[in-house]
Amino acid sequence: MKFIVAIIKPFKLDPVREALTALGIEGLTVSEVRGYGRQKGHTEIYRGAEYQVSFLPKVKIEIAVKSDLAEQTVEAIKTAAYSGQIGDGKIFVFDLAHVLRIRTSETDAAAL
Amino acid sequence: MKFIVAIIKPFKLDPVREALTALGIEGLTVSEVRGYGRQKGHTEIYRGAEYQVSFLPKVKIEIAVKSDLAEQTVEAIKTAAYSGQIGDGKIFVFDLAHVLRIRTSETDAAAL
Amino acid sequence: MKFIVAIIKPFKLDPVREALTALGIEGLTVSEVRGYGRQKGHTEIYRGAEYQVSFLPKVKIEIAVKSDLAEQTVEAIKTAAYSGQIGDGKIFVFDLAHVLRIRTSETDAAAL
Amino acid sequence: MKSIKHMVPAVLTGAGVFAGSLLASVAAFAQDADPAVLDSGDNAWLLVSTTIVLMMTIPGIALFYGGMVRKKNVLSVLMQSFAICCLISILWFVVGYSLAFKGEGAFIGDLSGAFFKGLTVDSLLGDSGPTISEATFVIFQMTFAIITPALIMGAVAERMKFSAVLIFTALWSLLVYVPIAHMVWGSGGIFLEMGALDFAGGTVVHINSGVAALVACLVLGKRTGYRTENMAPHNLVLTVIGASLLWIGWFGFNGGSALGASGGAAMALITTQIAASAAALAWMFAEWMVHKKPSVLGVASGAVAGLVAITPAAGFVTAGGAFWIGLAGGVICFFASTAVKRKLGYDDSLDVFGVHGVGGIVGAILTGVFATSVITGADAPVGLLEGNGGQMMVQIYAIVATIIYCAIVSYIILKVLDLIMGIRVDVDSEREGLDIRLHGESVL
Amino acid sequence: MKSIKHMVPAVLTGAGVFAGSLLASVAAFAQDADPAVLDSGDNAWLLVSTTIVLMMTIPGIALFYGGMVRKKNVLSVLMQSFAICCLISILWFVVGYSLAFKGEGAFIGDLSGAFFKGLTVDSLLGDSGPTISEATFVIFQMTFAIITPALIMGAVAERMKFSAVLIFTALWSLLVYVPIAHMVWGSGGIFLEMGALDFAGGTVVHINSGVAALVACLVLGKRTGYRTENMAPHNLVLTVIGASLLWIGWFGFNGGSALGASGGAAMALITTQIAASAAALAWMFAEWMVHKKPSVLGVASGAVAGLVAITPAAGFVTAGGAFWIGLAGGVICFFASTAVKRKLGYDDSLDVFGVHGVGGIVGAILTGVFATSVITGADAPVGLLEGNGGQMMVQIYAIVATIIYCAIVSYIILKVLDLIMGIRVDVDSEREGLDIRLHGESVL
Amino acid sequence: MKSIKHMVPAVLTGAGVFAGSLLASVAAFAQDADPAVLDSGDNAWLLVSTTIVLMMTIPGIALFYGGMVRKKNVLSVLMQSFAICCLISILWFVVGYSLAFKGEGAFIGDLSGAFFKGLTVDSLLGDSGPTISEATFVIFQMTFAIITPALIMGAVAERMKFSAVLIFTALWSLLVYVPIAHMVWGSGGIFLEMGALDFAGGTVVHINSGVAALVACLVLGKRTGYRTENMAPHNLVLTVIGASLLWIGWFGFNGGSALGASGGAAMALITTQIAASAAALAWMFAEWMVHKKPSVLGVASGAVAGLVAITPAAGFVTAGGAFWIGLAGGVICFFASTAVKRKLGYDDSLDVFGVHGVGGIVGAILTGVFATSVITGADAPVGLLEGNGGQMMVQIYAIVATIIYCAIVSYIILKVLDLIMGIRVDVDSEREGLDIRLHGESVL
Ligand SMILES: Nc1ncnc2c1ncn2[C@@H]1O[C@H](COP(=O)(O)OP(=O)(O)O)[C@@H](O)[C@H]1O
Ligand SMILES: Nc1ncnc2c1ncn2[C@@H]1O[C@H](COP(=O)(O)OP(=O)(O)O)[C@@H](O)[C@H]1O
Ligand SMILES: Nc1ncnc2c1ncn2[C@@H]1O[C@H](COP(=O)(O)OP(=O)(O)O)[C@@H](O)[C@H]1O
Repeated sequence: MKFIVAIIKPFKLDPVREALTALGIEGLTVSEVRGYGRQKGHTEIYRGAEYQVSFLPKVKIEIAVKSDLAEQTVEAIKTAAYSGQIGDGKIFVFDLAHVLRIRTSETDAAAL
Repeated sequence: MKFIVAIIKPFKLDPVREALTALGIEGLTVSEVRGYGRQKGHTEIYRGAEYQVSFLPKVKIEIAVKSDLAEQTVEAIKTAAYSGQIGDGKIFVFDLAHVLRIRTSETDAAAL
Repeated sequence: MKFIVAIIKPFKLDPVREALTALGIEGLTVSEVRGYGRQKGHTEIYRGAEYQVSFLPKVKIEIAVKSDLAEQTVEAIKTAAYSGQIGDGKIFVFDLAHVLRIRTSETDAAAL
Repeated sequence: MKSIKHMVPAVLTGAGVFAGSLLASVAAFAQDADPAVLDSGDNAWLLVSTTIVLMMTIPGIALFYGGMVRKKNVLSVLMQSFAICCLISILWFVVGYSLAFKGEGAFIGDLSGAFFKGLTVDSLLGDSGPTISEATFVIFQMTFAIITPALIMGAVAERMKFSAVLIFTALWSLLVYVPIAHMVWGSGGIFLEMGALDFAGGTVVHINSGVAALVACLVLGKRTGYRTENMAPHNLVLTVIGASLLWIGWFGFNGGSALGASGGAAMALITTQIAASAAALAWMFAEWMVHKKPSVLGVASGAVAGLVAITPAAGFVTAGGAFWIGLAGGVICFFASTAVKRKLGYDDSLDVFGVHGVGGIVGAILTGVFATSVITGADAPVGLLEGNGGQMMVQIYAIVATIIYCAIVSYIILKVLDLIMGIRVDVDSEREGLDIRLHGESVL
Repeated sequence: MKSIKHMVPAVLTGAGVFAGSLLASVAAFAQDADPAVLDSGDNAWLLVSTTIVLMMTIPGIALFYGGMVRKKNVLSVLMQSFAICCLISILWFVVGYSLAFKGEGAFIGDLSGAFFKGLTVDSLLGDSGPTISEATFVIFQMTFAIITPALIMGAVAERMKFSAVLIFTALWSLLVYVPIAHMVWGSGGIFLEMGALDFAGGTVVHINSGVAALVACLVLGKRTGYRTENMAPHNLVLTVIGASLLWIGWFGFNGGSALGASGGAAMALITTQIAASAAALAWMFAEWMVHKKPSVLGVASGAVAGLVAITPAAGFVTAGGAFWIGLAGGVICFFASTAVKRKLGYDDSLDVFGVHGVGGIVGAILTGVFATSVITGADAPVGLLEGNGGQMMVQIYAIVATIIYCAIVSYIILKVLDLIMGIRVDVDSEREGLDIRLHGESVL
Repeated sequence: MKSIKHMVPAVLTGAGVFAGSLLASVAAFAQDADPAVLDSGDNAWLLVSTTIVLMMTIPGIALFYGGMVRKKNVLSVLMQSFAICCLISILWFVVGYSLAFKGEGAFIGDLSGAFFKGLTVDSLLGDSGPTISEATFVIFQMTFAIITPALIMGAVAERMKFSAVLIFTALWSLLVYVPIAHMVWGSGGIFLEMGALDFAGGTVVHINSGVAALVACLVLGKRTGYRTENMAPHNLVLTVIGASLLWIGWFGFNGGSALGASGGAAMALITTQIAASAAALAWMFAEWMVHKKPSVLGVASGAVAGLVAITPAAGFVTAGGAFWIGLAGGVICFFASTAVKRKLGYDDSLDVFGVHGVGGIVGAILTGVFATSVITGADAPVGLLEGNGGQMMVQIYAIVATIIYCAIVSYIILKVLDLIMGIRVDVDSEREGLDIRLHGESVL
């Protein structure tokens, strides 16, 4: 199994989720993160004190999938999250050793 | 070493932490995430505009453990996080290459 | 490639980011987490009701790097995040199978 | 009216009562007095008092309570205050005002003023001298009728059905608030006749709501996870805003109860300020000693406790008296809401009983101690310290009778509702939060 | 002045108009009347009314609106209310007050009082009897001039340039608000002469802002992502605080429009309270039936709808009349802001048209129905229910004329500004949020 | 009293002073005057002013400051405002009022009115004509005594021990506030005798708090991480609410200082509004030019700067004068709080000196420029523009003397406290936040 982590722009979350559902992926986990990269941040000024805000709001999506689905999943995310502008984000793929569904104790592929 | 990631219901955090402490696990990291899966979300309506909220609040627990403790740890989490209802969550297990404790520069098993 | 996850004290984020930039690392992702470990939490009391707050605010940094940079990266984080007090945190290193930059479809090392 | 010197009978009865008897045309002072005429300054002050007492409920209580619950329930708490404000306003119009202030019954008024029948822009309060408009009195009193059930909701927060909240509020207002208000302030009311002192509603508003709150949280049962899960207040900034607006509004509550922009009203502001401050500091230092840290929740709670305690006394005591009343209110409510509550084990979510019930009782008793002819202008001794021990007995009688009546009727209403419709949400709703489950909304 | 009985002509014109004519020295009652003298009680009430009407904008509207937008835009919304308050204050001083209330024109005043020329601490409003200071009237009316453009901003929230907001506000205030205010309240104003009833500004403030809001959101276009992205309110706690302060402040808005601390002012507080409550409950129950859950946004919106609807009627109807006006306002605005809006598809971000436009129209019409001599003290029948059908026609005429004038001029201003400078931010700014892009700030 | 025409001596001394001298029974106008009698309208306005000036501190200042600090310290800031309010109330009762307003000393009053000795519900302010209750004056002035030390706390936010805050406040109030208040407003006070103009407390409240703030932040030292860590305001929504409530409350601050619901009070509201608006726009546009974006923190800060600047002048200048004072206050405070502060390098966390200190000085000087007989009704020229250059000298003398006295005594108090108990928290507490470390609470 593979574990896919994608860092995307926040407003791309809904399109990505829809693309994944279309692929038959039924579960994923999302968190709010801040990203630092090529995309420039912005400056905030409060009474003359400048703060360089270099971290930008991003969304992290985590999806565990069967290995044979991994490539398609990455492809689907890439397409849905693409805007062509700097800061679109990255997709990371990991090997996943083991999965368990708490409710049923099913494991591995059956648990996804 | 193994790195265990569990997605659970928020109100199960305390029981899970207690179960882990009972096992002798002394460290873990927690974050608030939102999950999408079989468990249905809910609808919010603001002046007639309906928003389908399909992401539900979940808690993510991350624990690095020695390989021989991994199975017990998964078992403990499963038991403590179990409610039997849809949405109880998942446990993912990864291989962990390397660990370092910042304060002491201890590494790997000694750093846990 | 390696994927490095560091749990550090919040006020060490800026120093760590600067240390990494100095190393030529151009991207990283940050999230707010809460950590449980050797460092003691605190007690809050509201009208006589005591709540033991055992989770402390930490920052999680995630960085994907080429394998040959991994050791230097870990070293840089360790140095910048070090305060010598309990709770300084941990660094975890994972194998990273695959990376993709959404904007350009570059993969692996080129995507970092 | 404005001058406290003319209020001799009020000394025995409280300004509210005085108004009640005036309304009922008891022509006590009418003999050689001038005909009643509107005093625009007095009326202005009462219009303002009305405005700021309304502010005590929306957004005062709403925020004070909203900040203390968990985030998933904050909107449900605001919703309760807001909807109660609306519901009671309509009820007051339909029958509430009439049943509380019209007629001569010992226990309740009559329906002669239902739907504000007979109320015109020219109706005045009382028969002689400079006075306020009756319409002003009607809406001033409406704001008191609104805040009382809104206060109760703190005890049942995070677990009561919203439909049950509405029905309970309507029934409780008519079956408990209105009769007690009549007994204390209405013409012919028994506590009035008896001479119980309650300047601005210590009995009617605070003891009443505090006791009903205790009964309600006992009938409803504890919150799921009480004492095992973390139920820390999610945002005390809201609570501090709420406490501040309560304090501000209390100037209208107590100051307006002088029924005019008199020196007596100004003195009531002073006693209110001193008691609130003394109580806040008392709670803060008590907490500092017992729990090792002074907290903003503590100082705010203490201020409210002091405001509650001074309510029945505000127009009858000196600033010095107010200081002692505040001090006692602060310390006693602190222990009631912390150690004593923990020992007894009931789950009064936001300590309505510990602050309003206990503070109200402390205040009502100490009114009997510190009330003084120096302020009221009475010829005879007034409080215990002036040698009139009898006043204490009257005070205690009124307190005990109110507690018993309120507890019994509140209990019956809740039990009947629980049988008919169920008053508590299910555990899943409690877990997910009332905001989403009952109202389909959430705070991000 | 204080006594509604002396206001016979006002019955036909609204208290504001009355003030206008007094200001203009129409010596209607001066014949055998006493010379004008300041009544400190009336003046006190108007000073307070001014204060709390200002509070309706900052922080009232600011919070009411701020809570309903997405977090990334909350500061931009607060900024609009705050800056508009400042800008209009200066404009009012320079020419606004004079153009609205000086001179005898049918459509607009003159410049004789520009820069408050001639205003002294001794200037009084009107020629005879107890009255208020002209300076009081000047600043009381200033707060009305402030809130009206601030209301409009709800329709264009989350996408309008701040520079365009400032310029639009200045132009709109001078070209739309000031003339309409003069027509309705100013000496010689056509609606005044016609006998249109508008007690506290239903036409001038609410229909006016509601119509301009609709035009503005149509000219500006929908928000990026409207109906596809989640635009749920980010923090309804702020909205509830705002709604509460609006309610509180409306006591000054309507009560102050009696221009004195009279029984009429008190009655206006009562009608305001009843209408707000009835409308809030009406919206809440309608929503409960249609959408299955009662929401705090609903009950708060309903209260505002009721307050809008009662505005033109507050000093002309009984509490019973207020109840029906509130009920109608609540239900109709509910459907206007939900089903109807969805069907028509325009993006009035915070429903300024659905609440203020529609509520204002409902209120202005129903004023013609429920206005009664019982309250106004008129000798002849006043509203439709008393048999005076003609009043309805006058009301409708004033409504339609206002809508047409306001719509056309608002449209022209916006189109011209759009051509010259562009009034909408770019899509990236909308995406990232106006707080950071326009103001360089953010809420954590 | 109400009529500014009777206030000729006040022209030279400020209304507060006038009250002081009345209190002290200087029978200046008593000769052929009617005996003093309570004017209910005037008293009503002062009761309201008291209420809203209290609102300036809780929750006004609390929120204005609370929003500007980091989230981990927000409760500690609210705690300071709230506890200071309580502490000063008690001190004012015990000795503060008496030392400030009783007796005839040049520098300080006496103890004849300690514990409000001699204050009854019938005590009036002054000897003749319509007036207010002394009790009203007592509590009105109390709210000024409360807000002054609460303002100082902005400079030491995020790093001062709470115990030190309490002790410093008590000492500073007695050793600095009370003497300065007496010198400016009390009978026999030197600035009063000298003829310094300070309508509502520019010197007593703003210069005083601003200077003490500067001293305090210098003694305390910079916050850990100042200029290296991100110290951006965590929630400017709170700051905007706070600024709005400050503005609203300032109507009581300045309007109430007319000591009656007069045309003069109304005019003070107008000057207050114009100055606040002009300053807010001035700051906003200056910022727009210098930093490229207009910010809501800027516009709110500007409004407060304008309110500060107009305080000493509010009852002495025309709306036009107010406009220029506001403009100057806004621009100068903008530069003082940004470029100048950065250059000098001190860490006045929330710019108390830059806004209140600098704004107070600008206002006090410009009062000497713009004060006019048109408003005060004086027979002789008043300000510089009328040709009375001497007034400027008097103003500057009072300013300089206040600065010197305040700076020295504040410094000594702080240094002594630092020696005895330490006034600053340790670095770990600063890092983790004062909310958890000092108060055991946190905002989620
Ligand atoms: N080496 C990395 N490790 C972890 N996260 C990264 C890395 N590089 C980029 N990111 C994440 O991806 C986001 C987008 O990267 P950025 O360089 O701004 O744009 P792009 O991906 O279009 O080149 C960053 O904000 C950060 O969250
Ligand atoms: N394939 C997946 N990858 C990552 N997270 C998942 C995946 N499937 C489920 N989850 C997480 O687990 C949570 C529970 O899953 P769900 O399907 O709702 O219930 P259950 O685990 O009881 O079958 C989801 O909310 C989501 O956070
Ligand atoms: N086994 C673990 N797995 C995951 N996270 C851990 C683990 N142990 C510690 N952590 C994280 O590291 C943080 C610091 O650990 P702690 O034991 O408090 O101090 P130190 O690292 O100095 O020994 C914790 O708050 C937690 O977030």
